[in-house]
Amino acid sequence: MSITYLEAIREAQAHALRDDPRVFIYGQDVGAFGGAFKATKNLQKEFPGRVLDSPISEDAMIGLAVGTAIEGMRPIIEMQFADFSTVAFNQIVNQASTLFWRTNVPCPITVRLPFGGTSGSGPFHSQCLEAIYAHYPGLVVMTPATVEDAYSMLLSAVAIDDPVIFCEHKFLYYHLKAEKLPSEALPIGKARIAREGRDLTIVTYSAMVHEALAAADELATEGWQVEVVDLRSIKPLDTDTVVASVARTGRLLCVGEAWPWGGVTAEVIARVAAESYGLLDAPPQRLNAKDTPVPYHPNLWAAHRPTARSVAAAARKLIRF
Amino acid sequence: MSITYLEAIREAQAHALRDDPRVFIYGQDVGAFGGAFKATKNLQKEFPGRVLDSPISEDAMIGLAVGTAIEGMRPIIEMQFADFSTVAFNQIVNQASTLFWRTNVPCPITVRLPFGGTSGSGPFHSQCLEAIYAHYPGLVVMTPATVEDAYSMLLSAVAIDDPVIFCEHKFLYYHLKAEKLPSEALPIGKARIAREGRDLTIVTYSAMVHEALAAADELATEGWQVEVVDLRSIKPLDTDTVVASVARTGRLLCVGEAWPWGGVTAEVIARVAAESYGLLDAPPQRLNAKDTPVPYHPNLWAAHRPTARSVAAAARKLIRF
Amino acid sequence: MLHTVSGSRTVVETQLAAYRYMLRARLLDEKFAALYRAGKIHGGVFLGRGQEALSAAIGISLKKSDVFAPLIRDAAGRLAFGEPIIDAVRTYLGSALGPMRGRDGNVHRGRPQEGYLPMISHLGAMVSVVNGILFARRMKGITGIVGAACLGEGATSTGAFHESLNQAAVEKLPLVLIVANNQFAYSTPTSSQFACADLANKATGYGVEAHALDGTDFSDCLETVGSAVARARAGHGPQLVVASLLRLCGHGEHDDAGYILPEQKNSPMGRDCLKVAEDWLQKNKLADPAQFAVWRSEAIREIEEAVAQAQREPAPDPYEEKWSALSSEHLNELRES
Amino acid sequence: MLHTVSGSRTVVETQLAAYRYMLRARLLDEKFAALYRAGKIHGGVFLGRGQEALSAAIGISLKKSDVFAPLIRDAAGRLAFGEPIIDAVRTYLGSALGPMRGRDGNVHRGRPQEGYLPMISHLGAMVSVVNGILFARRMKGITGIVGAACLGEGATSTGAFHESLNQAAVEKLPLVLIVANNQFAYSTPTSSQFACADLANKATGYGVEAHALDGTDFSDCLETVGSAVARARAGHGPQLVVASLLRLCGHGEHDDAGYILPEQKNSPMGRDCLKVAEDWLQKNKLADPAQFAVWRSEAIREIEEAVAQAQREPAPDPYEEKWSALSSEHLNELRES
Ligand SMILES: Cc1ncc(C[n+]2csc(CCOP(=O)(O)OP(=O)(O)O)c2C)c(N)n1
Ligand SMILES: Cc1ncc(C[n+]2csc(CCOP(=O)(O)OP(=O)(O)O)c2C)c(N)n1
Ligand SMILES: [Mg+2]
Ligand SMILES: [Mg+2]
Repeated sequence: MSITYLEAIREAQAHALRDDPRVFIYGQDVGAFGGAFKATKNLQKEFPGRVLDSPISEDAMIGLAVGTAIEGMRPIIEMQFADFSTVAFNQIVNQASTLFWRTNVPCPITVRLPFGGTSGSGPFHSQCLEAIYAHYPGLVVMTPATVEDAYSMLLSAVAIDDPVIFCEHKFLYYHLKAEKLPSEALPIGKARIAREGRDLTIVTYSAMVHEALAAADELATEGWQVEVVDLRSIKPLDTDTVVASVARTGRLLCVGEAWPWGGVTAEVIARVAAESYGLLDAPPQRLNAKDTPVPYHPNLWAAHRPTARSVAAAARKLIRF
Repeated sequence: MSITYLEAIREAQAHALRDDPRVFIYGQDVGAFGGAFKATKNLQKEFPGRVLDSPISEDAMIGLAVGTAIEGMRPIIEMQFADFSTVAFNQIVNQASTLFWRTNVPCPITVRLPFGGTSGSGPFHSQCLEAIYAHYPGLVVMTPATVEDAYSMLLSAVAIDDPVIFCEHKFLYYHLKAEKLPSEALPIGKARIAREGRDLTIVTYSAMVHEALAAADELATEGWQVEVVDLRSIKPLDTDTVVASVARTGRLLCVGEAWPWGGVTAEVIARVAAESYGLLDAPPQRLNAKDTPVPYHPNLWAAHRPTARSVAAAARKLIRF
Repeated sequence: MLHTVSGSRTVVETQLAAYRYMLRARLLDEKFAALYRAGKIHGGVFLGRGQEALSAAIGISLKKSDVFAPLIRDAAGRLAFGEPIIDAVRTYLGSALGPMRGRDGNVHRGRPQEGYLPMISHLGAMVSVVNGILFARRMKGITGIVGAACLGEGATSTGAFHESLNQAAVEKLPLVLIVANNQFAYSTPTSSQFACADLANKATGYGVEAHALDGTDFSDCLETVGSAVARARAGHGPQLVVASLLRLCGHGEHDDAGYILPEQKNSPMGRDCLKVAEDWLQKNKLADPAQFAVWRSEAIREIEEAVAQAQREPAPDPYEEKWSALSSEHLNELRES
Repeated sequence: MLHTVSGSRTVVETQLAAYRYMLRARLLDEKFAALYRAGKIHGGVFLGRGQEALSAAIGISLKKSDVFAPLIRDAAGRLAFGEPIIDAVRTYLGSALGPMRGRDGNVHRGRPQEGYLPMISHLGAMVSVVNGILFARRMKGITGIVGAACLGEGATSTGAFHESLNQAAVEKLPLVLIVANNQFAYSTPTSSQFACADLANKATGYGVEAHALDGTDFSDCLETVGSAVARARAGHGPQLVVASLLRLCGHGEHDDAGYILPEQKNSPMGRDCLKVAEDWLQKNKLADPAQFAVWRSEAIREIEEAVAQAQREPAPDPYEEKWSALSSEHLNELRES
């Protein structure tokens, strides 16, 4: 048996629906149709009355979720694409994220954002919004890179008493596979050493973990041992694991698929620079997408985002610094 | 004669309306009423038909502005408070900011965001959203700290062929005064040395420039010379001036009123760490607001944001590192 | 008519109760205005002057188990829904003991776990939250409840208004959406806000029922709001209530409202609902000036006591404050920055 | 009726022109579907099958100096508004020479400086942009123009739809908002999208004029859209046009649309407007099968030529690409990251 990243997301939702009567799913086309990506396939049939189609009203979708959370429910909201969460932005950042702090009433909602670039998706079906949400207080932002994490972190997301922005990468949906679903997982907030190495640390998350791993393979053939840290969640962000890795390697490259200004890579470097300054043998570097919308044509898209090749090039330069 | 930061904003708009027939103002209560803060006082009378009240429809306000920009107009849109721009978020980040890149048609709109904390304003009338907008490609983000910059940068904002997010700080509106309006100004994208010093560089922007200057005064009495860099615009961000300052002082403290995760302070440190690593004698540090919504009660508010006192304390610690 | 019952109260009892909430709200608002002028309140003060009849009618039509999302001009409805005066005072003064603990202030108060929602500022945003509560209760099998959400006419221009009313209609939720058309949104007249002849005309386009009423007339308010609430409770889906009235004050206490025209003030719409109610109660011999005076002084005493108490209470202490927006302790980022 | 003129064309000329746009759009769409199945198009392909009559009617009712904001199912309207086939093909294939230069693709194409707006994906978002163009032209003293914006019925649930229609109504802009109610938003039926009896009922709530039409009937489309456009042009403010029809394809070519019920397909709403138009033209002796065949092969040749040309054209070159989203060169942040 083998299970994809997307199936893991479906399974996690099935699991959550089965285990907890407070869980329900609400989103466009999530019902009988099973969602634009089929992440809720058959769930409406398996859990009648608990997987519900919404109108095309992202703002009201999140508002409704918050209301149900106040009543003790644990809604999972599927945005059809992460990009459309910009329409729900106000309800996410001002309603959901402030509720607990203002009123002491928890807001356990999970907002699933199918995000990130795929070939031919263009400027409005490819965006990486994790940094936007992480900047706001009151939100947890998860960015699973593996099938196992997609599953276990989504279960955690539903179990957590706070609003979770669950960034699931569309590029990983179909071709990332695992043998089976995990029964254990690292706690949320803990990064994972995806590959060990002693010459350079690459800190990254989500789809870029795989580009970094491929780059590490490439560099291994040149004799360099690259360590890859998968952040798993970007808020909370596991500074300790990053710093410990940098202490071992002395070199830091941060890789993100999001735009270059601010964001995860800047945050990681700012933390490392503040906390483990003496440990660095070379200036910490970043590799991000280019500072334009995500292009449609595959050639442009491949150059817009970091790839194994560009990651390897940046790593090589940094190792030789 | 003396002129406030708010009056400078009004004067800049009057100037722009006078000089350029393509300019008009659209926003809630900006007409006969002159705006919630009186930033458009008398302008409707002086420029009939060119200062127009909008319905409470932030999304449509920005959409309309983009349409007029396509037709060659240069709209100034006043958001009543920066916080309400979250409702216009989609139109700002997906419509306005992508227009030129997608179509080669420029989008010269200026979105005025009265932003930042003031006593008693609470979670929804105090937000600092500059980093949110700077993360997106296609936007220029200005954060003037002085009366002179409020004036000249707003004129530049209107003149620029791209969408400008003009972050004007409500805390500076009334009590920041200048003798007269400037006839010259630094170009957009150039930071300003607000105070020279050799022991430490504080990089900051907007209202925090004044907290930093007050902290520098305090430290001067202790014998330390603190240099204060006012970024003026955070996108583009003038890395050169920052790096040159850090080269002189060897120490960097970044101060921002926004939330701590990501944002301007992380971006500045990431740039400095990458480009002028050898120049630092101590780890670069950040001071931001706390990671919660902005509190209502003055006591909490004063502790939530950085102040001269907390800036001085952080600077002192860094100097002694 | 005096013998019809609304809930367990007779109409007369309801009217008398409503009047007293209106009066207390008016006096409470006036106290806040005075404290604001005295520099005792930071930020803004927002009054419901002229809207007390409508607001009280909403609060009084609801049961404790219902849901209520008031807006800035709903001091009367809040009291009628059961908010103690001290909650309002503590919130305005930022007391650490208030429901918002000094974190949020003035009209941004509530107790969500009691179905009483603390508004965020963004207009229209509370309606879908009410929908959510109603939706959840239906999922849990709780029936016979109603959710009331208040808006001004200006807020009907928001996308949030539209999405949430449509959502309620699609889900046939027992939502009562009350629009107080007080002729202005801040300084903006209705002519710059919408172009339909009557806001109640919007109902057909959503497939919901509509009710129009004269917001200056407290009997009409009680009757019409009461029946809208009853229709929602009986399963007839969302109800749109549109009240005509005039804001008898500035947008906030910083605003002298010079833009409100004398013609408007002198029109029937400009009547003070509190005065109208008093006249009606007197005319119908349900109360006399002496009684009004007693009620007034009782209310003033209550308010003064609450203010005195809140003023003695501790301000929130930044050193004791847990500076975290998350409920999950273990997910807080501990690093101070 | 044959002698009435619409613009400078007779009704018959208009009908014949409309039919030919419909036919070309259908064939163009089919070509895109074929290229998609052959793996030649990345991303999605979205067809207007069943909506060509409505869409062509919109394009044909507009003048070059008008404004047009089509949506995903408007290949016919785009052609009728004057889009060359090569623009569509280049955009789908990502050619560097297309109007979007490979930066954006498929249905996201247009030339804003010619009043032809390239949609962003976010539903409802283009309407206020059309408002802006109309608003600016009015400020510049340009009169007699119209702006047409297309939406699906699903998009009426967005806040953007509401804010922009209201905005147009308040400003009395010559906006024609055409809602194609094709019974589904992706897989979602209208019952989960709205609760009003008829979407045209929304008009009164905005204070705008409404028009309903049968989207399968090309004569009705031409007449009704034509008169809505004429009303807007004549200064009667925004016009809401609601067309009933059925989507005769999947949401995109990846979708088999198994959720569309046979009853729906077999109902009058499920008629193919292209077939209806052909029947009508034949019945009225305006064209015969031989003529249809000629038109068809002409269109196919044109399309094949465009595809062949675009396939020969250079793909965008990342090394030549200016990686900057700003028009102001001097404000670009030069640092590569
Ligand atoms: C989305 C949004 N935009 C702008 C504002 C600023 N604002 C606060 S109250 C107000 C006027 C509201 O008018 P109306 O809805 O008629 O209510 P009223 O004050 O008349 O009771 C405005 C524009 C806001 N709170 N939310
Ligand atoms: C704001 C927003 N939410 C979700 C989507 C995803 N989406 C694209 S098309 C579509 C269905 C649109 O249905 P309708 O408006 O009826 O148009 P149709 O496809 O039937 O022509 C959805 C949900 C989107 N594009 N924009
Ligand atoms: Mg009002
Ligand atoms: Mg549809």
